[in-house]
Amino acid sequence: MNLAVSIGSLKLKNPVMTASGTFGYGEEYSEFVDLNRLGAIVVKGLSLQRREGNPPPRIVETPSGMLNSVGLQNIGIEGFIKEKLPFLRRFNTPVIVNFFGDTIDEYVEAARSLSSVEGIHGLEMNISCPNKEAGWITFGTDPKATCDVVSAVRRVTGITLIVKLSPNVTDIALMARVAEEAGADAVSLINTIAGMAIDIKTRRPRLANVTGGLSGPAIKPVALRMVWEAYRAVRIPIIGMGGIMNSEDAIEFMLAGATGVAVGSANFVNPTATVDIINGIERFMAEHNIADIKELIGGIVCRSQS
Amino acid sequence: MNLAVSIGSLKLKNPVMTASGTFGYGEEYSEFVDLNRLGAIVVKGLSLQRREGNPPPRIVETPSGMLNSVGLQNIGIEGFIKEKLPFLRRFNTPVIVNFFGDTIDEYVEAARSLSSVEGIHGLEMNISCPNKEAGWITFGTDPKATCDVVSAVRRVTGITLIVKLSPNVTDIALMARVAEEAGADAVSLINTIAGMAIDIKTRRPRLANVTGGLSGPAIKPVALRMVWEAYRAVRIPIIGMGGIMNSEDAIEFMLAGATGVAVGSANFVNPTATVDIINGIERFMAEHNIADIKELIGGIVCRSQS
Amino acid sequence: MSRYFRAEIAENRQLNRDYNLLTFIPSGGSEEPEPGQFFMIGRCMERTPFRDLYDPFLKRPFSIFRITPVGCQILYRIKGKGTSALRDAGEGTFLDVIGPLGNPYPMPEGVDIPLIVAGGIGIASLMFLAERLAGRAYIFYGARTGDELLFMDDLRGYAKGLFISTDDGSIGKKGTTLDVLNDFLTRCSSPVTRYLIYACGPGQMLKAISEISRKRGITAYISVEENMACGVGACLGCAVKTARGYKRVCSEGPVFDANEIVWSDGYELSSKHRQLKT
Amino acid sequence: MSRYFRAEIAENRQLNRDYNLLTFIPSGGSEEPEPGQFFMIGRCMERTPFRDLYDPFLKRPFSIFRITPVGCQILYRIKGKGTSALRDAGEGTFLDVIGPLGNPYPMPEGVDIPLIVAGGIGIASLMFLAERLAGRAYIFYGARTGDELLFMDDLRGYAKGLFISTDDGSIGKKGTTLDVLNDFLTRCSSPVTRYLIYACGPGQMLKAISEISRKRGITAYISVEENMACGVGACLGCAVKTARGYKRVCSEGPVFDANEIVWSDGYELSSKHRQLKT
Ligand SMILES: Cc1cc2nc3c(=O)[nH]c(=O)nc-3n(C[C@H](O)[C@H](O)[C@H](O)COP(=O)(O)OP(=O)(O)OC[C@H]3O[C@@H](n4cnc5c(N)ncnc54)[C@H](O)[C@@H]3O)c2cc1C
Ligand SMILES: Cc1cc2nc3c(=O)[nH]c(=O)nc-3n(C[C@H](O)[C@H](O)[C@H](O)COP(=O)(O)OP(=O)(O)OC[C@H]3O[C@@H](n4cnc5c(N)ncnc54)[C@H](O)[C@@H]3O)c2cc1C
Ligand SMILES: Cc1cc2nc3c(=O)[nH]c(=O)nc-3n(C[C@H](O)[C@H](O)[C@H](O)COP(=O)(O)O)c2cc1C
Ligand SMILES: Cc1cc2nc3c(=O)[nH]c(=O)nc-3n(C[C@H](O)[C@H](O)[C@H](O)COP(=O)(O)O)c2cc1C
Ligand code: FES
Ligand code: FES
Repeated sequence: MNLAVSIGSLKLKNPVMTASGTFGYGEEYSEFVDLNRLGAIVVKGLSLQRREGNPPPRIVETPSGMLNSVGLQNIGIEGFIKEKLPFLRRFNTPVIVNFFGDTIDEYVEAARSLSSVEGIHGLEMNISCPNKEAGWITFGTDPKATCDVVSAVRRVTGITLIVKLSPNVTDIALMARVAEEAGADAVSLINTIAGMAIDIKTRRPRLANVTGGLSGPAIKPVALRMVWEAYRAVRIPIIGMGGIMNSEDAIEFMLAGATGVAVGSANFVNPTATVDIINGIERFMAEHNIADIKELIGGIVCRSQS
Repeated sequence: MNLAVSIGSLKLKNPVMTASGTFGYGEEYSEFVDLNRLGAIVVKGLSLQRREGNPPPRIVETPSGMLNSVGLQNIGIEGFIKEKLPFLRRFNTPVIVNFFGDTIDEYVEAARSLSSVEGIHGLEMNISCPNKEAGWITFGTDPKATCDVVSAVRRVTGITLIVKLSPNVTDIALMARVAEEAGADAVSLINTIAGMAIDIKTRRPRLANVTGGLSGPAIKPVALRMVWEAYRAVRIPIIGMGGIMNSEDAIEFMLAGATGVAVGSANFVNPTATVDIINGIERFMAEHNIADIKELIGGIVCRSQS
Repeated sequence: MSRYFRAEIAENRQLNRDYNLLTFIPSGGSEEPEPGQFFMIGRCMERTPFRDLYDPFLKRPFSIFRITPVGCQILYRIKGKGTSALRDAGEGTFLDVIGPLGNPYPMPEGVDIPLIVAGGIGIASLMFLAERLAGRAYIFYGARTGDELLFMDDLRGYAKGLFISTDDGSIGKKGTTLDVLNDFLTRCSSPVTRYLIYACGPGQMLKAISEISRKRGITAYISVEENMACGVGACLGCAVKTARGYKRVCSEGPVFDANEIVWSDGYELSSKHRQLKT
Repeated sequence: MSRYFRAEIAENRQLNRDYNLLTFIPSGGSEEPEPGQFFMIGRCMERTPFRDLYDPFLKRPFSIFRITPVGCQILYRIKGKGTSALRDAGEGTFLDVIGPLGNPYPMPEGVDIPLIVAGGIGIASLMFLAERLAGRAYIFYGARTGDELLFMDDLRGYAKGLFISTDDGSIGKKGTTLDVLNDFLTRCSSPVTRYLIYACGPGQMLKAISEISRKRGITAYISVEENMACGVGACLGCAVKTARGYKRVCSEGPVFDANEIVWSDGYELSSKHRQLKT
């Protein structure tokens, strides 16, 4: 039974990775999960300088989901390489670093400083976080800006480059195509959907930042649709995420066209979600005599049977 | 205690209306709800000719929500006026007709034939249904197309014109502004968010139409954020909807900037949702000595307290 | 007497691994359901443990199984999360119920000889009819295995003739209800006998019934299923294809003349959705 | 011994309208919790009635209240949908639990005289400490009204001195624990006595404690609350502002030195969010 998949030049032992920002720097969950079993570890989004992030409250639960406005708090690339990476090097699981910047130069800077570090196997560009200033969001929502920033980063890095797409766009297929043409090795989607909540007693937003990003099972139908649309638009592999709670969900994303899947908020509800999902996929493949997991990718049956 | 609000030239006794397509033609729920209590009745979307709609299955439940691909099945404008309107005329509640077309001419045709009919008090243009052909969706997702179709309809109708916006766009504030500039008396949002679901056993989409529209509490945080963004962009009234299940939800939308609220999927779960919400709002106003409901509109406190 | 009422669970008895029999007491009474009608049943959201919890979201449709001195009964199969949650709702739990909904089975005329054909959980919608037609109807009841067969004594009591079958032959004749029905019709048909079929069960069985109905010229009423949101005709979600276009199972159905239904595998995808890849 | 385990509810006792005492038995045992630590508790999603139901979605943090021969106890106040659902979870229901999490209250040194200050539900996090410091600590416990005061006998047993207060004066002194604490400190302070405050309660009370701590130069450890998603330091959702920047309540806390906390009403909105209208 073969679960291995490839993302760019990365060979993953299975398609299950962690979604950036929901698995810390790996260490936090190493007590619950054997990190060696994961397809890949995607760490919390990093920037050149460390970031303080947004004021609290940063989390609010919503029906079958949650809003967060963490605001990209992180310890900075240098801090990560010094304090966190050594631990991750102990495992034979590819480490993918999610990163972002406020300007194209910052993106390029960051990519450069991450590309030739031992123990960093791939990069995921976050151009889609809905928690930042309006001027910033346009990276992920404007095709031209996306093309520019991805091309610029592509020029300075040779390692696997994943572009993480924003769901807050009119045409996800177009954005995926733009990323592909700009040189991305893969696209990952979806990031959180911008949302908000209000406390009617205090009349105040439940998040100090007013708006935040919606994640969890609530957004799964939207994420699945976007993966399917992207799949029909590009030839590079897709990493699907958004509300994946169990192996059935993961398989649904692969049938829609995902080569890899990322587990996000599910980690909070079930710290062993990632391995549970890997085990579940293996069970499913055994039950349905699926020899190679690649058979599932894009396997949705949409042809008329009549 | 005053619950009355105005939408264009319409005076509503309270802000609570029904969301198109979730309340049939009014008749279906008249056994459970005293239609005279409603702020307005918005009926299922109509087109010039009757429509068959999409093949089944058309409904699939999702976590805290549902997908539908009814596909705008309707009995046609003529059929509505003949068979359904006479019943609705018996109530002293404004009737707002939701309508759509495949071309600008069809929109104009439809608007014209609806504008001078006794018992039809307002129009809601659906330019945002995600269940139709790609060529069609651009009405609601392309600013230029939106401007054209709304302006054209505005020219031929004098009665209150509400433009229903699609959430499947990058910038909802822009779309709201375009509708306003094109002459809309109000905007209503949000329509359903495009989504899908797959049965991993059969590998088939759970909806015969593959994709459908997501509604229910799952999308409430997204809807609320979009209402708030639209509120800060336009001066015309906003009708907010998306996952409103109870009076707290309705008040949340009003605090975000909605002048009116529409109850959709909640009707399915609780046929008396609309009146329960009206009663709940009255209770809330009494408890908090709010004399006029207009005090709530846009009442969110976003100013720093420090 | 409203068709939307709160009900209290009087009993929620497990019959076997997959089937539960639930008895609920409508507070403030309810309309008298007729055989073939159904209820939309959901958790009462005004009270814990379900206050403001929206997963599962929609109500679930269940046929009226029987009326007892205690209250209304539904027989349900544990399928997914809704019925799983329902199974765990104990006595005294409150439900919100809409109904009775839909059209009942048309009653036979004097000369008709009713044939009741139930496949598996299909019995849930036909038991009440069998009771009504006690002593008149031939009952054909089948399941995969013997221990899935329920209420045999009652059926024996109601039936003029009872024909049992199981796929594995553990009880009754080995085979499907359709085989047994066909045998019967072949043996016991004459120019003068006028049969009337009532059927509920898996889609494939209903499809076969409509063929039998057409071939043998016997009227057949079948109860069909579709996913539902509102149950009252408002959402147009429960469409089924008929000779006269799409009809709403909740309103024009759930009972249809078998010949009206246009059978398909329910996946006539518009060409736009054919995949580009593979 | 994993910090993520399945637990069975041994008892879920209602103490009064708003408070429940829940005892759970970790299957396969769990680490010994220390006073001040907490658990993230959610419904077991592998079994009905909660299988694959995602509302409520997140686990809820609860302090270790006490350890009994039967199992671990938490004392919880019914607040919203999560605790409402928990209240209705009966004996034998399975929970999924992460913990013990966070840092315990630092133990006092020999010379320290511990003062335990609990406001309302704050007692949930301090009872276990009171037990540890039996005979050593002065306990200040207050609530809105008398019938919200819980476990008075136990507290009397543990306390070197017990000071009760209620807002309405129905039991103990009329006023807040802070009034009583201030009186005490004014009366019983001397250059030689070294007090050490442990406090848990409403935000406003904790803020006041930190002022008392600063003004009187008494070290105060407080347990603070923030909304949490993961509970293990991964999501950065539980940030609280401190002199050294944002810290994670679940990891650097929940117990902090009162002087570290930078108090705000938690709504320092970035200017971009000031409203354009009104
Ligand atoms: C008119 C009518 C009468 C019915 N009577 C009975 C009965 O008496 N006893 C019984 O056991 N079952 C009956 N069913 C089927 C029953 O409604 C489904 O088994 C049930 O809704 C499954 O819910 P679930 O959450 O357990 O399954 P899930 O698969 O988790 O349900 C997911 C969604 O699909 C819908 N769904 C799934 N299967 C069906 C189905 N077969 N028909 C309609 N909707 C479905 C659910 O309502 C829900 O919205 C009836 C269906 C209809 C339409
Ligand atoms: C470290 C820690 C220890 C705690 N110990 C206890 C205890 O021993 N007993 C007790 O009764 N309560 C305790 N609380 C508070 C308790 O977690 C909340 O009352 C509970 O989460 C409310 O959940 P709900 O669904 O009923 O309320 P809802 O308002 O419906 O919850 C909505 C969301 O907000 C979060 N939330 C709401 N209030 C709080 C709060 N005060 N703190 C953190 N998150 C909150 C919930 O976790 C949930 O994610 C503790 C909180 C923290 C942070
Ligand atoms: C608390 C939190 C923090 C996140 N931080 C990041 C981040 O730093 N960079 C990023 O690209 N995505 C981030 N995300 C988005 C997730 O990686 C993922 O795309 C999203 O949550 C959808 O998946 P889910 O529904 O499984 O959580 C974050 C999500 C959450 C909930
Ligand atoms: C079954 C169904 C049918 C709908 N039909 C229409 C329609 O015909 N025209 C329209 O503008 N919106 C239609 N909608 C969208 C709703 O009016 C509403 O915008 C959406 O459901 C969000 O609100 P809710 O979450 O409260 O349901 C439909 C929604 C549902 C669930
Ligand atoms: S279920 Fe809504 S129309 Fe039938
Ligand atoms: S709750 Fe996730 S970091 Fe504290």
